[in-house]
Amino acid sequence: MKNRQFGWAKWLIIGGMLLLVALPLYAQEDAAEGSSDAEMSEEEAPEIPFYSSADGFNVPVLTTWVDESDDKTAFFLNPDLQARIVTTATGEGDDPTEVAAEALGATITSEPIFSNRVNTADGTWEQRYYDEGNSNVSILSKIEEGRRYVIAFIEDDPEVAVYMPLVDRTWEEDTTLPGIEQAIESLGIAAIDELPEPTIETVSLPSGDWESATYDIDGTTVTGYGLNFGVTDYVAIAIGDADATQMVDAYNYTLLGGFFITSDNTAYLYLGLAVTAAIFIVLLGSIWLRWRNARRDLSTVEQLASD
Amino acid sequence: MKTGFWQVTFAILRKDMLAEIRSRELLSVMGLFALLSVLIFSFALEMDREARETAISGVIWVTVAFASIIGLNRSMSSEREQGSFDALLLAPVDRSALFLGKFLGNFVVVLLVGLILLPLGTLLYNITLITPWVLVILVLGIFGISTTGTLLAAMTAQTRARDALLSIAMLPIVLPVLLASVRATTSIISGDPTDLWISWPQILLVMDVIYMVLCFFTFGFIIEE
Amino acid sequence: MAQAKPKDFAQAPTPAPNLLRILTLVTVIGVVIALVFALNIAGTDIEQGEVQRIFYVHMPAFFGAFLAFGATVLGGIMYLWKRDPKWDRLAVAGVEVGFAFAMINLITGSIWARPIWNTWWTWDPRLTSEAIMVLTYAAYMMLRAGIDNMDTRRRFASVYGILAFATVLLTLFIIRFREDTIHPTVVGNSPQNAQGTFAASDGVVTALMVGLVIWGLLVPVTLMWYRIRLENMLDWVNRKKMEVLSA
Amino acid sequence: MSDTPAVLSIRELVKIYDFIPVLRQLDLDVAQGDCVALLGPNGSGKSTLLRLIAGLIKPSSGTIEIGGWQMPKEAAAVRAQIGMVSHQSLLYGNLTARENLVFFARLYDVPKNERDDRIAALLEQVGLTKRAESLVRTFSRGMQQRLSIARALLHSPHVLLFDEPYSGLDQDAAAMLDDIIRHTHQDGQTMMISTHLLERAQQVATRVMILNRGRVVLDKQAVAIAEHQLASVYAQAIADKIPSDAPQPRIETSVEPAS
Repeated sequence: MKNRQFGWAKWLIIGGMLLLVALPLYAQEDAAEGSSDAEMSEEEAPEIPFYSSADGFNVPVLTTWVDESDDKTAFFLNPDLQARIVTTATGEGDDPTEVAAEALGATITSEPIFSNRVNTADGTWEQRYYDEGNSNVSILSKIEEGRRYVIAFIEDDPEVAVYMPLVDRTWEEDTTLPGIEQAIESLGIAAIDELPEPTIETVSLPSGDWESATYDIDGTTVTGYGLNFGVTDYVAIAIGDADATQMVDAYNYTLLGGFFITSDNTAYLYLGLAVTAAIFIVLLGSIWLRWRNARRDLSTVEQLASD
Repeated sequence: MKTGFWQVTFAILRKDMLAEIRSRELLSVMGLFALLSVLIFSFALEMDREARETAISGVIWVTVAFASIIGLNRSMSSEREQGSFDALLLAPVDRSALFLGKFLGNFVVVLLVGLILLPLGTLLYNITLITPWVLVILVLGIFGISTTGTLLAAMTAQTRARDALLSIAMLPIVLPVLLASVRATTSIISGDPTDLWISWPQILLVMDVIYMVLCFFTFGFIIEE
Repeated sequence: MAQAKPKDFAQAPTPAPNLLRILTLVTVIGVVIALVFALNIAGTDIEQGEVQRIFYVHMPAFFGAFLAFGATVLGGIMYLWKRDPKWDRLAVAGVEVGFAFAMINLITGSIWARPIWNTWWTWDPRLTSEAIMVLTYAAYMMLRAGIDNMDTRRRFASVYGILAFATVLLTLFIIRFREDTIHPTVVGNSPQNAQGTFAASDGVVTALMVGLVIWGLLVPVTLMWYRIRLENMLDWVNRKKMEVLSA
Repeated sequence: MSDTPAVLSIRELVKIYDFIPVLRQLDLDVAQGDCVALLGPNGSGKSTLLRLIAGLIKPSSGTIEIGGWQMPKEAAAVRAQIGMVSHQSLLYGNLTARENLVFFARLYDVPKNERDDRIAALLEQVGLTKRAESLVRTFSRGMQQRLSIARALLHSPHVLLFDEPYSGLDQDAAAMLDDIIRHTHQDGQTMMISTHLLERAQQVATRVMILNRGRVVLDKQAVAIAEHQLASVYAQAIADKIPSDAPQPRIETSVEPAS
């Protein structure tokens, strides 16, 4: 009667353990089912093609623009809009304006109409804006790990002038209007208290839902675009009648859609592989050592036995 | 021929309780340890109310875990001392009944220590710990600790470095129970809505059942020679 | 001198069987293939850079550990049932090999975390539970070492090996218990706060699958086989010693 | 040997500890009412044999049959037939003598209505009636050992086993223990006593068995050995070489491949 009882006990243990081992599978299926619809649609979104520079930064490829990048500099141009966007890296001490001018193939001689530093989620950016007559230039740069990374935008259309500043978010409300107005004042277009009532709309672009405010300043149409991004507002100011949404989107896509710097961490990869190898060597070595010692013991014992 | 399962279980429980009432050996040592532990924690962690609220459940459960290790070591070695465990094995009884009897004894004693801890914590940390749900968690958590604890104490009592080995062997294995208990207690005393923490007692219940089944059936393998 | 071989005696060591030789060769080739897939064929992760390739070892290593610790559970149950020491040899091989894989998993994870999370170690629930898992199996080995009687040692180790699997399951499930983990999930969705998640594109999936088969299956099985042979050898030597002593 | 049917019979018993055979192919029959003295040097397997019979350890192979029940198949039933007194008291120091006995009576399922009478009778038999309500930890070794006998007799076992019962006892206590053992035996109790003390063995035993290296090297009725010869018989028995034609343990070889 003792035996019979242990018989079913064993089966119960084995059944229980099998159930336990099956649990991870169940749990993972459950996790897959549990994903909400929002996440599912996010997963189905087309993958972003990336330009990856030898200098360690990555930017999304602007698929509707002409890609003339080389292995160090990302370069996209749009002949219809007469606009170019460039991203490059250089030495820490280099002047961002010179670097941007060279990369863009433009000459920048004037003093910047506006420049400052902005703290964003991914570090401190220095921004400069130039008005070279027909050409209007926006340059962002930041220093990280001993290199200066520069993102520059130039627009050569004589009909319009487009600048893309970042504005520190100092107000509480959700609206981006204060940022747009601040940018208009900073760029020297008009003082905030002189601005007329704007027409406000919402524009959906791939880089996000932007708020747009259109002002009529002394007969000139000035359109401001704003996107709330936590500590910073992304702003674009277009002076003139042309539709600037495409440029706004392309430039900010570069910034928001993932300009980021991946430093060279190959050393860590090798370290990891070395540790893995070391652990295997220790295991194998200890097995081999114990085996050898056992062999030795065995021959000693056998000798003793035969004596 | 075999003596009835429950008769054996309760005979052992009764014997252990009687011996404990006589000597108060376990309760005094564990109770004193619990008191010291709570005091030391409250001195060591000088905390404001909010910090106390998050720390108290950890303090309580760590104390319960270590107190139970002390108690389990004691309870098993008292069985070994006079060879009386052999006397249990000599009897025509189910091995699992022995386990259940020893387990119930340990469970009751550790639960008593836990019940002492609650008013103590309430007093020293100025947080109300005596609520029905905290009691439920206390019972469930100590149940889980006692099952594996009884099994592992029976095991380590037969090894060389018994006392040290019990804590090393037991703590990682009861960790899931401790984790769930701490989380549940923290949630309950900070007054979260029921649906935020109700899954913890459920998880505890499932773990208790799994541990109980495993320990119940493997105990026979631990004590035979 | 020799008594007939009773049931719990070891077998005389034999030269490695051909199957083991073939398996070893396959494993070595497999490791090379896995490395080629991980280092050359899979694309560089755009966000994490080269260090992401460590993942092709890191994650399969957990599966290797899972397999090995699973073998310990199986060995434990079968030993308690059949009382044939060969099952206990499987269990002890599982613990040692699984321990090595768990260490690899833990350390490569830590090395990956240094550039990605900017820290070698954080008290994240999953990391903590994995560390506890490793400690549990260290306790298993200490428990084994603490018992002199072979039969008792095997029985206790079997029971403990079964119980210790609870920590493996905890490590697997911790994300469901504690949603504040920053550890990314590969199967299923990462928690909102996971850091260092990456998109699994084609090359990544292939390299991962290759890695899983080789690091998670082939390497642990081969290593365990060698470890089982060693344990058998040790038992055999022990037996011979005892025979000489008691002759 | 006696003509009465064997109450305990052991066939081809083998016990191997860590590759060391402690008992090699042991056969043994003990008749009802026998008192077997089990002698032998340390490590000869006396203690192992008793623990095997008591079911505390499992045999590597072979069978033990007591009162028609087989070990290890019907272990629980066999255990119910056995009482054991060891060199340890197997009692709880924090309980009184009576409480100890009540606890073990419950374990052995002694019927409730007989329990108190049996306990009273046994306490009387071992001379501890007066100390029934004292804690066992206050008892002397001798008293503990006597209470131990009472504990072992609680369930009227078929066979009573003594494993080195005299160890740690002074002369008086040992003599007292001897008295109890002799009286118990005279009441018809079958028993086996393992001991180092040859004179005491000869005084109580009806049969003398000497074990050496896991084998029975001598098995005689006590009356067949003259009063003062036991010591020399013992010395000769354990000095003798193991006969070369002694049966070898025969156990199946496990068939699993080596790796």
